[in-house]
Amino acid sequence: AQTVGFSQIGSESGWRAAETTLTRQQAEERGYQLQFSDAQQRQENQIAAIRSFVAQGVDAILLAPVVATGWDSVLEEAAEAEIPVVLLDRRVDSDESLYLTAVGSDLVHEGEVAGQWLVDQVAGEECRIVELQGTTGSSPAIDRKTGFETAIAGHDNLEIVRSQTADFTRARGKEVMESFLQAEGGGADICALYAHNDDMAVGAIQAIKEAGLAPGSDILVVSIDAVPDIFQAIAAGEANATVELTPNMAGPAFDALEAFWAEGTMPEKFIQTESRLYTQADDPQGEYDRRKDLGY
Amino acid sequence: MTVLSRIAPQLIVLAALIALVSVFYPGFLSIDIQNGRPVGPVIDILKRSAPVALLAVGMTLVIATRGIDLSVGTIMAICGAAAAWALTQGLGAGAAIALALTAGLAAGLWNGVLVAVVGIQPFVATLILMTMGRGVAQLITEGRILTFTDPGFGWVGSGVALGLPVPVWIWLATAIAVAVIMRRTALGLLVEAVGINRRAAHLAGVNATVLLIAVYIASGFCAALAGIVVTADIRGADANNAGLWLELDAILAVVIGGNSLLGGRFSVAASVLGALIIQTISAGILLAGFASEYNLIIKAGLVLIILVLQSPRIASEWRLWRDSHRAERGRT
Amino acid sequence: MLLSIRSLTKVFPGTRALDDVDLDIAAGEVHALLGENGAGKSTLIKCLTGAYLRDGGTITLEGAPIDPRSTLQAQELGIGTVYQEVNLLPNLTVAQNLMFGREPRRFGLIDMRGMRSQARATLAQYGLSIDVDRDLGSYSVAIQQIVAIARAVEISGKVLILDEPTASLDAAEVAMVFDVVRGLRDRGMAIVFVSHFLDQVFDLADRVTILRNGRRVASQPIVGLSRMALVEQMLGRALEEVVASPAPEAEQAPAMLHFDGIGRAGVVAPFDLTVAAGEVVGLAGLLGSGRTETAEMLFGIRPAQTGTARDADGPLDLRHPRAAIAAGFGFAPEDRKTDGIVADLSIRENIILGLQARRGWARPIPRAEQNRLADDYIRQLDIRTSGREKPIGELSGGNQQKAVLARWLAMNPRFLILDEPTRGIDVGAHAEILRLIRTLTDKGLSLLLISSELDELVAVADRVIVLRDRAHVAQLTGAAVGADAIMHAIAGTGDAA
Amino acid sequence: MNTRLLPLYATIAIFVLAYALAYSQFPAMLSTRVIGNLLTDNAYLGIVAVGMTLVILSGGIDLSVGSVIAFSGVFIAVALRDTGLHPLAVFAALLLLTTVFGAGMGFLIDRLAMPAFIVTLAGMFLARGAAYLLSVQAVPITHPFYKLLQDAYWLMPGRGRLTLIGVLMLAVVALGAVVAHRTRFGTSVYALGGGAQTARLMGVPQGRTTVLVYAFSGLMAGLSGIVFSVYTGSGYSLATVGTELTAIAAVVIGGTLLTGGSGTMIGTLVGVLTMGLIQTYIVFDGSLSSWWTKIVIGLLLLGFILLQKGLLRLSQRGR
Ligand SMILES: Nc1ncnc2c1ncn2[C@@H]1O[C@H](COP(=O)(O)OP(=O)(O)OP(=O)(O)O)[C@@H](O)[C@H]1O
Ligand SMILES: Nc1ncnc2c1ncn2[C@@H]1O[C@H](COP(=O)(O)OP(=O)(O)OP(=O)(O)O)[C@@H](O)[C@H]1O
Ligand SMILES: [Mg+2]
Ligand SMILES: [Mg+2]
Repeated sequence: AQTVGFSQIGSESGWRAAETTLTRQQAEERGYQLQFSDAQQRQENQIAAIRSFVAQGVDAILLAPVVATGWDSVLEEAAEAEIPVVLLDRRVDSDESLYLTAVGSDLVHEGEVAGQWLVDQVAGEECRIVELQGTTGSSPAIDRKTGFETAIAGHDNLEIVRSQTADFTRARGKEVMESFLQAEGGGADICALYAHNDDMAVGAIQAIKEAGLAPGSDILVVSIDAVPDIFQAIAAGEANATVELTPNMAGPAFDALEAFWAEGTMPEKFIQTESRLYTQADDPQGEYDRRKDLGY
Repeated sequence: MTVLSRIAPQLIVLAALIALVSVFYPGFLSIDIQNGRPVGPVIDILKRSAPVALLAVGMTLVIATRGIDLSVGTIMAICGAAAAWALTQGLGAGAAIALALTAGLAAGLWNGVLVAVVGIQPFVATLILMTMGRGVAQLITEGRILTFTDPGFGWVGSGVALGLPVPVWIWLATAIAVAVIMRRTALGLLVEAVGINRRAAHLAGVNATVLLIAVYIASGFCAALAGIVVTADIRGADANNAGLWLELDAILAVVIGGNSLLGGRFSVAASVLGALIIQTISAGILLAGFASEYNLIIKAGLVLIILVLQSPRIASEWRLWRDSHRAERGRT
Repeated sequence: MLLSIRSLTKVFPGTRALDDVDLDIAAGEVHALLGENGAGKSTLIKCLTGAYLRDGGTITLEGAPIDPRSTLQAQELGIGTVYQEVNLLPNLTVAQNLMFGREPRRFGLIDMRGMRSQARATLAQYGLSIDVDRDLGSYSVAIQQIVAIARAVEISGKVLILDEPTASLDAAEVAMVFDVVRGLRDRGMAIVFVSHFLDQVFDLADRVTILRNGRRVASQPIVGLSRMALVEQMLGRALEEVVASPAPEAEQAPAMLHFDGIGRAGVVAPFDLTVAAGEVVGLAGLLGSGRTETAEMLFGIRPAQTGTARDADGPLDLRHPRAAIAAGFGFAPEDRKTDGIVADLSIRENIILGLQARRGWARPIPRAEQNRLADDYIRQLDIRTSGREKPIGELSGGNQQKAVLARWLAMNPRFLILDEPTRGIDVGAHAEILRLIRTLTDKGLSLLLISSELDELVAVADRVIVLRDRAHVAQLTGAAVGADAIMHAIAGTGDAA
Repeated sequence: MNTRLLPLYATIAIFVLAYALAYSQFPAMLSTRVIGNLLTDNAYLGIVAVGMTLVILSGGIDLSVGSVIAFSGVFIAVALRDTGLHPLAVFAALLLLTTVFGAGMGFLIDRLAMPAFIVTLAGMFLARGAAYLLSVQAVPITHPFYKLLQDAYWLMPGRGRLTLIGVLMLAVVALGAVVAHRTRFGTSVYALGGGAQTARLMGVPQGRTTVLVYAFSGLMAGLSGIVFSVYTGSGYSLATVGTELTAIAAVVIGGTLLTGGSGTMIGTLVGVLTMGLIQTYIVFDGSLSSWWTKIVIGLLLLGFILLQKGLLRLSQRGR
């Protein structure tokens, strides 16, 4: 059987746990032996892990990079040892020749989808938006912000009035949202919330409810990831839309690897997964049921 | 009277901060009544202080024994996970809380035994649980955010009782209970003796081992309460993020409360005020609407200023200056 | 004058520790600084050497005003000091402690071998041949003290200050230290010497200055001064000395405690001991002979591995201090700084600490009761303080010792172990404490008294046990208890039974 | 001599034992590749741990180092991107900056008698905050000189690489050992750790020593930042979160007492390698889930410390 090393960022969110679970499942189904390494959010651990994979002589390496920069020399080492590397869900700024392919979604595009939805939804009406950012400095936070801003640029009726980091977490999402509500006339002046991930949105929804407002109608809620809990909120009418980031990055990655092993086929350098928009019209309860056992 | 003079510096700092934040956000002190519950930035601060204030209460005791507990943030995560697990298993809110508290006590016992019996330095002993505990918490939640809907348990985090959010009552009650127990019994004295000179206290017949274990258990218990509050607040246990880096805020609160990291004399009230000060800074940053990149620098700057002003050296310089001033006035 | 001090003043909150003190020290003299506990001797020395910043006054050295603001500066001026508590670093080696700041260097780096040999050579002058590469902390207080003295001697070019340097040395070491000091005097150095041992003062000093309550009372040559006059000037009153009165040939009281074959491998060889109610058993021996170890074993600090302890009611559990305390034992340790005081707590809290620990945390001693106890002992032991709430760490050394003693007396034990209880205590208080011991033993308290001062042993002990090389080698009883007899037994020359 | 070095011997013995156990399970552990990796991957940690050792020996602690490493990376990357300076000039400026930063913290600790824990905690917030201000995004370093540094290695037999930064780390440890054990400054550091008040009475220049200790730690953190930027070829403000705790753990495993005054530099090196060994072992095993990874790391740490304590006790009883 083939041995595949997988260097995962960590287990900081439900989404990432699901990605790990699905990768394990995929490997098992295809009869690979998966060498799993959790880097606990640290690039240095990921680099060390890849080096160890090389020393062990694995047949391929999956890498979910914690940050885009700084992979050149370790990827070169892997290339020298002729081990194909596939990037999962985030991309790197190294030369394309250093990896086989990258599987992931376009983070900027996700933000655009969310922004576009809001533009369509308010249809020209005035809308003051508050934004919950991800961890300061992380690439999803930066890209999703950029994408969203691109989408609403040129629509003068839409304006981001407050934007703060809530570290991608539920608890901070709730706390920061509370202060937004406070600062914006008890929430009366806010028309929509854009959160860089669903977890922060779920926390914020609770804050909105506790402030005596109705999330989903008084304040529109749009976020990204499509984790099970947001579908429950959408089903309950408390959230309006989410953009999917599929945790099944390993499937396409393994497909590409198989083709490469078998015939040496070089896949495309970027295999983009779909960034699908889900709204209240898309059977949220059904989506929830389909996802709830995927390890989110 | 003596208590008041002990916590006077913290009260002054708090007042100054409130004034500062009010400059950036004029409505800071306003309180409205909505749906029969008071809302306003001050109420929010009182409520949001709960985790750090609770941790600071336990941390004060640990630091009084010349120890430190880095694992409290992790213990919060474990206890939150345990409670959420109990709720998803269909147990009631009471059972969930009991389970969480038990987990906190057990974690504290683990720390206490490592420190007091095995003799590992507190920083290292609790560092071990700090790394390990998050794994334990995630083992319980299997890496996902365990959500629940139990309204009774949720009330603990976001309910209102007698006009104030429930978490406020929880930290107030804990702080008062601990302070009273420490001062109305001989525990406070014995804890301080162990913190200042463990060997001398041991030779005088103080059961230092048991006391040390007890303070870590108390810290674990406080952390469990904090874990319950945050879990109930978001109605979900987030094993990876609950209480992350909160131990540092708790230690900061204890020090801003004027307690020495070298052990000995302590004041629970001052530590809790320290927690309020930290939360006021955080809330002030949010309300003032600075960009996220500035959060850390502003916090660091304010904390440094506060600590410099409170430094014993500055205090003695100030006293010297005042005395000489008085003497001069007396002469004229 | 080599060193002159004018109008030195130092104020602590609530205490005027030094009040307008003048002091002149000539080259080539040993100047004794005397006074009761808390008179201000140590404070004067610390102000002089920059450890404290003085509040007023001037200091001149060889005619030039000096203002040392740290001990380092004082050292650079040629003033070497041994402070009252042994102030060396237990975590450094003996050689490092001794040579600190003067290490021989090669190519800018410390020359380890040179440092070692220099250290050995220095210590040899004091008759000490120990492994200089071991941590200082692994040696006894006495050895640490000699190292401290040797260090101060080496770094002092002009002035050497010794604050109670001999408190835990025995006669032979003291003689050796004095030889070195006399040699320095003859080479024209000025030496300041603080001690509560008047014999040593008469032996060594040329002039004395007496402090009382932070003021200078007198400064005079020692020749022609009587012991009585000196004491009167110190105390401001006459002293009734406790005369050595060998206990009345004991009307053999029944034994209260039996220790059978009690011992610990590598620490103390097994021995038997019985103690009767009201009896004072003295423990004599050279440095490192195992006296402290014996005490620590009996009190369960390093519990015995062999043998049993029992009283009339059956066996006693002495596996740790709490158990020993429960059995009615008490132990006032030798090293008050690390084992005795809880520095930041008040005198009151230090005194009631043991009592409170025995009662348990849930039954606090009422505040009024605490105050009464503290005030009682402050009065009885004459602890000099501005109040019972003063942190004990701010007391003078001798007064700290008294407070630790008070802690144990307050617990009312039946068997009290005192390890060098009068170390650093002034003559007045010394007499008070010996008298107190008498009254207590009359009421049935048994004592195990460890002391390097043979006179003290002779004065109060009913029986003296002599240790050598961690084994009990002799026992003197009744009339046989005498300084000479003990000395012989210690040296192994006499034919004591 | 013997008794002082016991903790070091215990540390080495445990490391060798652990390596042997790992080797018996995964023979590849003894390849030059793994050994080379062990040095390279832990170079930045080893360097920062040298500074941390000195700080801990003096009885203090420096929580700011992780943030300072991150700041250094961002500083270098931004400077190289926005100015035409040569990397060596940037390095010099950076080292000066971090040294002064450390000295400033030391100054506060000494002059204001504030606990090191808190001052350096504020320093930790400050350094990371400053990194954010320079650049929130990760900045790649493309200067050709960096390529040179990264490719500077000696290929050992068995294709293992002995890299420049790995060798630099060993050199820094040697330098640290000389500073700690063979200079007056080093002795002063030990003296301070043994008891500040006593040290002062003995004539230790407390203020100067404290400032120098933290300045040295700042210098080492800056150097470690340079090494880290060579290692990753970029600067990122979120890098090396929590590295201060890893460094402290390494120092402690190396037999240095957190209370100060006792420990060795060589011990720290062994401690760093032990941490690296744990990481490598877990990757080689490859079967642990994210949460079991954390638990196992904690348990292994505990195991090491317990073994060390046990060995020390045994050997002390033996005498
Ligand atoms: N750090 C301090 N803070 C407050 N008071 C102090 C401090 N040090 C000394 N004192 C006070 O100053 C007075 C003089 O103390 P000092 O130590 O000089 O006495 P001493 O003559 O050396 O006594 P002893 O013979 O017991 O050593 C005492 O009343 C003591 O309580
Ligand atoms: N001359 C010496 N050479 C080597 N080690 C010594 C010497 N004297 C004492 N020690 C060590 O010091 C330790 C403590 O002995 P210590 O002097 O406290 O015994 P002691 O009989 O209680 O004497 P004292 O009460 O006078 O200090 C012992 O473990 C002993 O090994
Ligand atoms: Mg004195
Ligand atoms: Mg002794």
